[in-house]
Amino acid sequence: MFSFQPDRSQYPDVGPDGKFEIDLETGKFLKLWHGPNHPGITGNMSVELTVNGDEVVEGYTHVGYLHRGFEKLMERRTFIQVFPIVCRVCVPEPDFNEYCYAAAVEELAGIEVPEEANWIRTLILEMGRFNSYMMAMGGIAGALGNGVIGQWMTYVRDLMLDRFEELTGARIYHMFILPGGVRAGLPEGFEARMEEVLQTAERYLDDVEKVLFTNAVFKKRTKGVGYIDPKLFESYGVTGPNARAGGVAKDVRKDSPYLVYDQLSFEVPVEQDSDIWARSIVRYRDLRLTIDLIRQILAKMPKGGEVMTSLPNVLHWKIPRGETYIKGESSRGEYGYYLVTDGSGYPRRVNVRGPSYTHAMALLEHLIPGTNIADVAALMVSLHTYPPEIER
Amino acid sequence: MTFEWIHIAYAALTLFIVINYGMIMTALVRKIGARVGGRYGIPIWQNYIDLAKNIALRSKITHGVMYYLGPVFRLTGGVGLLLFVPTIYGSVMFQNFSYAGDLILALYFVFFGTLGMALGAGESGHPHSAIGVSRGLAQVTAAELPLALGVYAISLQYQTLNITEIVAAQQGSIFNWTLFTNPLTTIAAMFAFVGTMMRSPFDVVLAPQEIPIGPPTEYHSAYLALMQTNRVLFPVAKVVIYMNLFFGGATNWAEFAIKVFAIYMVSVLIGVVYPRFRVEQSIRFFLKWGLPVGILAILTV
Amino acid sequence: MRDLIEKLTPRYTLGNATYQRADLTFVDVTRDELRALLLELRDKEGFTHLVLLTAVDWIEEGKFQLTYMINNREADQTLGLRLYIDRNDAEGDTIHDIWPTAATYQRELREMFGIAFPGSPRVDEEFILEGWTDMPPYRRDFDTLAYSQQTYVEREGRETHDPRATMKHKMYPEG
Amino acid sequence: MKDLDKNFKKDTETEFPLREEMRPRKVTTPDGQVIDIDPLADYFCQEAPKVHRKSYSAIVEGFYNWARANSLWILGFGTGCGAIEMRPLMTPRFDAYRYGIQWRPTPRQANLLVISGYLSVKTLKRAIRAYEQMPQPKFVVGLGSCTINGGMYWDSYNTIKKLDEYLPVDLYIAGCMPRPEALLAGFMELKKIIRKGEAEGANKYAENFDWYKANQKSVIKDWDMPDYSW
Repeated sequence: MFSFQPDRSQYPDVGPDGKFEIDLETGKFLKLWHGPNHPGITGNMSVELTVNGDEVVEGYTHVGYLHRGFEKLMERRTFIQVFPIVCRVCVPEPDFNEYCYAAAVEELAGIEVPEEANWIRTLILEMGRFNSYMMAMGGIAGALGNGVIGQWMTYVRDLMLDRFEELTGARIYHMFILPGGVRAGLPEGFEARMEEVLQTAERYLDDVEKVLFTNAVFKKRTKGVGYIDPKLFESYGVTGPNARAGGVAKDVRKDSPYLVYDQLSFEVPVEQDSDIWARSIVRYRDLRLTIDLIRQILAKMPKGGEVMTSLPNVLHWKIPRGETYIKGESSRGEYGYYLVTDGSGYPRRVNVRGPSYTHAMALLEHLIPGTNIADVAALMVSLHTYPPEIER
Repeated sequence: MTFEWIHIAYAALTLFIVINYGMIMTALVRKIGARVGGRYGIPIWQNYIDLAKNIALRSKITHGVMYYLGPVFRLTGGVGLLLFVPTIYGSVMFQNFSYAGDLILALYFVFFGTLGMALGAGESGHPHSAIGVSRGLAQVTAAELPLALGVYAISLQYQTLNITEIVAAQQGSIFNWTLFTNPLTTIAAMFAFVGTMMRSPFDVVLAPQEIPIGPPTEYHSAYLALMQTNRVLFPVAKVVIYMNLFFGGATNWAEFAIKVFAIYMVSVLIGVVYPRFRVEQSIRFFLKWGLPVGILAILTV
Repeated sequence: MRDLIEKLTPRYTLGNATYQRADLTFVDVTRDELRALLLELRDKEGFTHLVLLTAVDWIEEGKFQLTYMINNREADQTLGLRLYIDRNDAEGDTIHDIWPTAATYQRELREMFGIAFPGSPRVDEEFILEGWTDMPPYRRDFDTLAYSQQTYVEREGRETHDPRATMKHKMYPEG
Repeated sequence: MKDLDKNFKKDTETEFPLREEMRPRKVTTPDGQVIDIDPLADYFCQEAPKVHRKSYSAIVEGFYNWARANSLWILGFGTGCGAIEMRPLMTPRFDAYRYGIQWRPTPRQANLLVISGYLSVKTLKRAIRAYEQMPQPKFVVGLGSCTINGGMYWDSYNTIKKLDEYLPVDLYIAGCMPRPEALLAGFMELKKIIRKGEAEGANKYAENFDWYKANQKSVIKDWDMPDYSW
């Protein structure tokens, strides 16, 4: 009898556990590497895919292309010498490293930070979050083939980098938050110029909403794709926007307020669908929230006071034995520093807990089987992973 | 039509004009795309420099005979398409080798380049090429269906398979264009047009974020130069067909330039703000929207 | 937090608790009880989120300290479980079936500290380093500068100043 | 900064075993034939690179060099943190497309390899392969202090300290990280070098092939690819 079903005898067999028995030499599978030299990969990492037709049956993340051995290098440096290299752990949002490291050192050494410095730190972190989300918005549109959003977003990010430059003197690596406070206060007229940038950003974001979030093709490509079961959030350590897209309002800023977040009023945006669409829209709304937070901070913060406490002689600075863990809500999820000191002038151990560590490894490997080759890039970008914080 | 040797010189001249026009136009289109993103864009003569650069590269590698022939076939498709279609209506010089049944041959040439490329890229042995080829063939087949139906409807409408006669029937007033006399056919064919221009949302074949960059992954130096030439020639040749069939043809080069640019911009304007479909989504799209419109066009003729 | 530790103390041998902050506590545990303790904390006490798993090399004492940091979001409490294992014959128990992400941490510890985790998936595969034949680099006795000098060619003309001597010279030129 | 451990000796004895998929083996093809496969010999081309002479005519070579200089296709391979400043180059503020600079996703179509920052050993291996796959003439730009002398990572065990030991570098752009303006200035400088006909890195690589390979192999312990992969 004639059947519309294709002849499946040439197709690979499914094993008893519902998975394929992958034997490349049968010729039924193809090994396909995404990365490290691949435009669809977020940074220098690679995903090793085994595909059967257009379907991906297995995927493994490979990292280590960016490994510099930071945690080892920090053990060789005195506490103040660590400070210039910490920010280089994560490129698109370096300030979290500075804050977490500085806060950990301050806690173990018992240093008090002036109130205004805390406000400026919060401002810097929100500005960094703004930049990081801008990259993510451009990335998710770019992964689905819409390059123009990336152009706009990078332009706005450039404007924000100008404000960073005005405040800190550097575009990417600011080295601004150091143990004891921040390097300087706000320059004259900073608020007005910042407001200009924020307004431009809002204008562009309105356009993005029109072009991206009402677009039928975008909806079709993202809705229902890359679904993460909210039950898996705890076991896979999902935090940040990825969890908020699945209805769990996990946000360190709210759950365990640090710096001055308890003095700011905000609601964490939450979506329910837990697919690529929900993760994109959560980022978009979070970006709006960040703009609002920057305004609040600039309006509420004290100005003109002390921003730096005097440190002990940093050449002979010894911190007694102890350990601590400092966390904060980065644009990708919970970012943390685990610092162990042993009474000498050097840290005994610094461990960086980047949110991508769980998102890009175990979670991505769990999500990839069963997706289409075309969706892998979008899936990865929607998880918003940065490889340097996985391997340091 | 009697054949004269001078036709070959005339055809070469057409080819020369169209290639140069294509070079400038595609650069202009890229500039427009850049302006949407807020950039200044490439210099208008960048395509020439890229071409010269690619020819100037010193080392070439090959993967076999078909790998050589792929770009050649592709270019043949473009040149053949152009040469068997009257470029300028009513001009002896730019009539090319148009003859009684040229519409069928044109349809064949539209597909010819893709097939040749598939063979060549397949031999390059890169998985991205192979995936790109299978995607490309599947999508082009689905996308060309409405065009085939549209062409059928047109030949029913004008009772001819000769493009020159079809153009002749559309002369006189703008309302004689197929666009107005038979809008359904035009819509059906425009589905095919947008679908085969390799721009978003139907550019999953090239998709740099997934299979960088599809079939031409392994092509470089002079092979790439050949393909670049085709990339500026083939779209223009294809647009010429659409222009002749649906938009009243062109009677002089100025009209040609404006019409080709306008029709080309249809796919560009759609492409610049749309993400791309997955391959099965785009096939479904053509079967769901393009095909019924095409069938309807035939029924209503 | 003190309540929780006191509640657990009769059933588990918990040593040496450090109350670092109101929301951060460290406590020593033993290897035999680790698994039961983690399961109880996860299922009954709401510590459902594995924040990190890492090691500290106490080379002077001949021990590795494994830190399992778990977090209870509702109560806003973070608990660090310290487990000391022997440095020479370093071996830990895998917890990848409790938290699948732990497999990644264990792969890293295997590679960077040389701590074995029998049974953990893909634990012996290369994770970050490629073609590494030396001792695991995060161990304290691995000297990264010496390794670097012996492996990589350096550009001539690089000057390294000892910060102490330089600062002393700058601030007190007379000595 | 901690002192150097004088007693530390690097392990130079242990050889890294050849990866399993690279070992010679017997394979049964889908149609039942049994064949021997030696991946290193069968999957790759073994030929060494050739020195490609310039054009005989100086005018033609001059024209070619002008075309090469004005059509720089960069391989989109972000090897390190410098990649983040490459992105603004493609976008409205800096727009390098104005100068004929474009990004290509595949090494076959690129002729400028930008090493954007430090190279870990694992990435160095990929960068070498990408470089060798590019068609001649090809150019390398080292970006950031870390490609020049190690920069911030001068004492790291996993990053190379001097890029021109491993790949022929035409130009360095200093800074940590260099700003987009610096990158643009660097590319302009590279254009001048190319137009003068001095950017012959690929030929230098072919001439000193053994030296480069020896350097590369002294760093990459698991050398499981052919000497010249293209």
